Amino acid sequence: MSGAVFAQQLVNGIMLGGIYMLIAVAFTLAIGVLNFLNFSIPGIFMVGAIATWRALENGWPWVGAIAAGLLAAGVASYLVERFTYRWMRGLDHEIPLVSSLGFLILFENLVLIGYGSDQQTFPALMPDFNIRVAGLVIGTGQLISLVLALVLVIAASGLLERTRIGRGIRAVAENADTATILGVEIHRVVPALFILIGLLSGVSGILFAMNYLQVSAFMGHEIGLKGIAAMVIGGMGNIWGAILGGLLIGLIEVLSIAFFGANRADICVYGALLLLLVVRPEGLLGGSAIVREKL
Amino acid sequence: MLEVENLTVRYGRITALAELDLAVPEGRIVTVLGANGAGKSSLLKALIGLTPIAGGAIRWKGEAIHRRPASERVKAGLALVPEGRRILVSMTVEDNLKVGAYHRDDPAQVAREIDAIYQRFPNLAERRFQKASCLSGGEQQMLAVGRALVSGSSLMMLDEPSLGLSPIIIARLFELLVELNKGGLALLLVEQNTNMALSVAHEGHVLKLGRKIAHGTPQQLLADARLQEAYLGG
Amino acid sequence: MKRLGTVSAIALLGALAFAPAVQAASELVIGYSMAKTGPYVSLANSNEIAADMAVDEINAKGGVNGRKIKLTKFDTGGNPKDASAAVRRFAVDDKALAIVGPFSSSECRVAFPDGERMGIVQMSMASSAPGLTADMSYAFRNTVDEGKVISDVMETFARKKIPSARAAIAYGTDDAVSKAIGTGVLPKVFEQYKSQVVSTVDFSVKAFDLSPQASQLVQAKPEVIGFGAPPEMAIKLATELQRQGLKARMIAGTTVADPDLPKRMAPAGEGFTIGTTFFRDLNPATKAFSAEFEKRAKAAGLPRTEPSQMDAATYDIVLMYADALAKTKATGDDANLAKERTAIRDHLAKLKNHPMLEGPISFGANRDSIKPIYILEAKQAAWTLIDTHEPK
Amino acid sequence: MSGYGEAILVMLAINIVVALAGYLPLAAGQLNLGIAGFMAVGGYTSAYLTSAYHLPMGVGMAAGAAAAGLLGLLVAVPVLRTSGIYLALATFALGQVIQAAFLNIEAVGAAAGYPVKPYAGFTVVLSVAFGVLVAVLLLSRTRFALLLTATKNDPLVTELFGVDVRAIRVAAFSLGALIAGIGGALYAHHYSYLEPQNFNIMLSVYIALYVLLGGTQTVAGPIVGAAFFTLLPELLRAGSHWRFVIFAVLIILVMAVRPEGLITGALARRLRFGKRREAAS
Repeated sequence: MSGAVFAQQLVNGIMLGGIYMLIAVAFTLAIGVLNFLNFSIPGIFMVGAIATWRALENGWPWVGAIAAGLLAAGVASYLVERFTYRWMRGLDHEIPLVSSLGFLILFENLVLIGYGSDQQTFPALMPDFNIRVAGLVIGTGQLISLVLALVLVIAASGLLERTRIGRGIRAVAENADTATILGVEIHRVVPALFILIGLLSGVSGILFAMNYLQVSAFMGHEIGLKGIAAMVIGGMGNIWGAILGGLLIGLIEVLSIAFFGANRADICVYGALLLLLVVRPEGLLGGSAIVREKL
Repeated sequence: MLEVENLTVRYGRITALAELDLAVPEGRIVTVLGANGAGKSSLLKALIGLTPIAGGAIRWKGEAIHRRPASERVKAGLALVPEGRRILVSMTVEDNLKVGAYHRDDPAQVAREIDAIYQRFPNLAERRFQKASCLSGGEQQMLAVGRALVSGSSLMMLDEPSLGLSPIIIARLFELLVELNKGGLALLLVEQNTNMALSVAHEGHVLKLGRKIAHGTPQQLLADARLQEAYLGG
Repeated sequence: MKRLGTVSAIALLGALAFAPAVQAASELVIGYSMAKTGPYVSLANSNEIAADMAVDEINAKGGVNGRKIKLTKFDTGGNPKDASAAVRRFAVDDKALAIVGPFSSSECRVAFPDGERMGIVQMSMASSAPGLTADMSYAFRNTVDEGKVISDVMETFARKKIPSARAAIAYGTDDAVSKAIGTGVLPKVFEQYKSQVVSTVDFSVKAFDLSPQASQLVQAKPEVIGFGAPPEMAIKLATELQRQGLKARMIAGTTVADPDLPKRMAPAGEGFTIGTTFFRDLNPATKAFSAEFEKRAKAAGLPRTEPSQMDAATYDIVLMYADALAKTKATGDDANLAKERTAIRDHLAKLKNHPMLEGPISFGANRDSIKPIYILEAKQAAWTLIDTHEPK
Repeated sequence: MSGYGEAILVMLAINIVVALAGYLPLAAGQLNLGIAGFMAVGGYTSAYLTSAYHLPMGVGMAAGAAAAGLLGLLVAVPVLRTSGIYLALATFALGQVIQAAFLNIEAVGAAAGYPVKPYAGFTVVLSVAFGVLVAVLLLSRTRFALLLTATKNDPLVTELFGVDVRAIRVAAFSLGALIAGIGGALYAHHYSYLEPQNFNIMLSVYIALYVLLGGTQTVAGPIVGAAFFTLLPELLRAGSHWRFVIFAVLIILVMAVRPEGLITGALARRLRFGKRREAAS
């Protein structure tokens, strides 16, 4: 492989990592605060993208369509909170997992009925959505995702560190009872967090659709699984870890495809995940996670 | 100020607290005594709203509050220093204090009060940006009390505050409680350390297996055989 | 006692739900294994329209042997286990004479051995994985060998002098058909037509990001890229190649024969050339079929109204069955069922240049169909016919 | 019996076997999200030995079960150092790696899949499944079952009673893997074809759902869960393509109303008590 191709592959990997980041952050917030492996996230990711696509098909302007997608994702995530987490707080962590999977099946099949299983073409924002520098092709959409992911994570981190609701979320994350006696309104903080998770997933889905010009009922599956891997590698509950994990998974995937072929990519990605879980379960940045004790 | 009437708390089929009457007048220190399993912690959890009640009423400044969520009770002026302190160890000392002031809308005033707490406890001030997990047991208790203070409460409820602390620290803690009370704060003190509690309280209640068996001033209680009985289980 | 009542009620409910469908004796039953739910729903939903069209036409003309044809349908959801259940239901419960479907290769792999054990003909409209019908006798496919199709595409390139000296291969590794095309078919075809393979890339058919593969292709600068994977992946690769700035002509076999593909990949797909077994504007018959299909698809509210190669193949399967039922004088009576099913098989296996909607159809030694291949090129978001290869 | 009924019973039997494979580790508090991987190991081993070396089907199945159990044992030792959600994720990764590995093994056809010659019909599948069920039921009446629950509820206290909690966990995990191997072998020999794509993460997730929805407290739980997931979509066939939507809503509702699963220990006791009462009267 020549240097130029290798450089392009590095760019490809980092850009792909940018896509994984946001979904990894959504997973990490659900796990870190609520101890909840929320399997509905890939579904919410898809709902956000599909709603945006539908709105565009109906002739809505871009801004309106994106707003519609975000709204749909937020509402979907709120529904998940209402019917899974709220009813099962304090039970084994596997239990809301089952219901969140129920929601994944529900969202996917509703979309399947509405729009079929075909991949639908998502309209391009502009004809050539790319930057070309020194022979390298960088997707503008992916670059935006990368930057936006970083900005959103810095914002989310600031929100958690410096604001009242952020402190409330962290208090709930460590101990819901203690948070309650300190006057934290769990019945407000948790739905707010779910809506935040929904919005992050929705943004991620919309950015995905813009970059790859496609939406489909099952679009969340692969990226959801990689997002989980990214979250774990970075350290569950740590949003900076999700960033690092997203980048690493993107790079491992692209480079293993380039060097060993697509057949081996999954072995490399999930092999790395398995190895990490055995050697250092807390993840690369696990030491400074939102909360560790209870996992 | 706080009036409890006929309060009953159940966990499944087990009755933890049966038809309890109790009052904490403004500015007073009331202590609740009893052995393990007497229902003391259940009482405080029911008062703050962590445990649902099975019967009776809780009135705060004349208003029934037992159907309100914990967050509203804290906002109304109740604060609990829970058993075992329950410091949020993943957060900094400063953040712990800020979570204590969670529902307050006057950041400037809160900042002043936090500064006052730092002046009172220089140990905490030194470690304000460190994780609370690095504090000693005594420092954690001070932090828990400080956290309850910045909530702007007018009644502080403490669940076994002396547990696991050295005698010197216990003495300092009770000095502090008396001082706070002189400043107008009412206290509801749940203790196993009977002597310490009665030395500062204005009145006391004795619980045994979820029922009140005695009530009176410290002098009356110290003379009362039922107090011994509550602990000896006779 | 109460519990006993509940248990028997549940048992009764179960028995009712799983009881064989009762049929009128006067009809000839054909099973139809379809995928109304699951990953193939869009492709398979429209097959149902074509199958119903064929049945309606036959019955409008008075049916077969004085009896109406009845299509009993079973939704497999694209799931092999359900395709197996479908065979059992058609063969044992519905007393079907033959089975239309199943749809995908994965389903065929499980359902074909079942059909073999039960002695009932199945004919797939979409499965094109190589070698699926070997060692069988009741398993038919109205699909053609991908090697023949792609070789015909290259033959057309040679005839029309379309440059193809530098070739690349791009294929899906985790799908049987795609991998067979990428590792078996394409290298052989390119060698046969003296095209030098300058790069080979593979990808997962579930992948959404093909940037690493595209980067490798861009580096190799091929003139033609042989492609083996489902249509979705063709769109992704074409889009990504355009993004990274490579202009090369992609070629593929029947795996990507989606009528809407040029529209869906426009403008990246310009010049994409495929071989397929159906073209809507070929002749009055195909035009009439397409018009009627469009009408029904619109009425059913389907997103795609133009018939695909699979729709035409399904239509032809039903018509071939009707023909076989007539020629073998099938009655569908219980006593002769096994014999009649085998007679249908023997009749179909001998079919030679039988005139059908798709063109003259024969079955080869392995009961895969042999029929004309139409070479289509994507031009301005639509397929245009550039060449036809009649079966030799 | 109707052909369709037989087909559904076979599906149910295989699903009950794999549900039991998920149940054993879950009873000890371990969520295994890689069961499809162990199924693949069992299925491919048996298929390869019977097809390439012409071993009898019984031997192949036993070897498949042993291979899956052995792999379970091998990975249990390092993987069970983690717990809770980490374990679930480690097994998820393991399942993905196994699936990807079979995509690369040309000896068993890689992506093209592998045809399986010896055929396990209705009777064979149901007998083997019944055997597995009886074995797990017998196991559930031993001290081992008690230790599983104790390990789940309070590993520290259990350890204090002198129980080797780690050994119990490893045993539960490996036994589950072994049973998954049997399930995979049944699948291979009944459906006559193996593809790596069959053994994907969603299969593992569904198996975990069988157990969690049915309940992890008794052996009846996974059976009821497997029946729910196998029969309900069939009963909902009339709903056509809405059936999976209805199915999803039912999952959410069931978990909302009975978060501990359909069959809890208390319910099972009440049923058993009721039976005794009926017998007495």
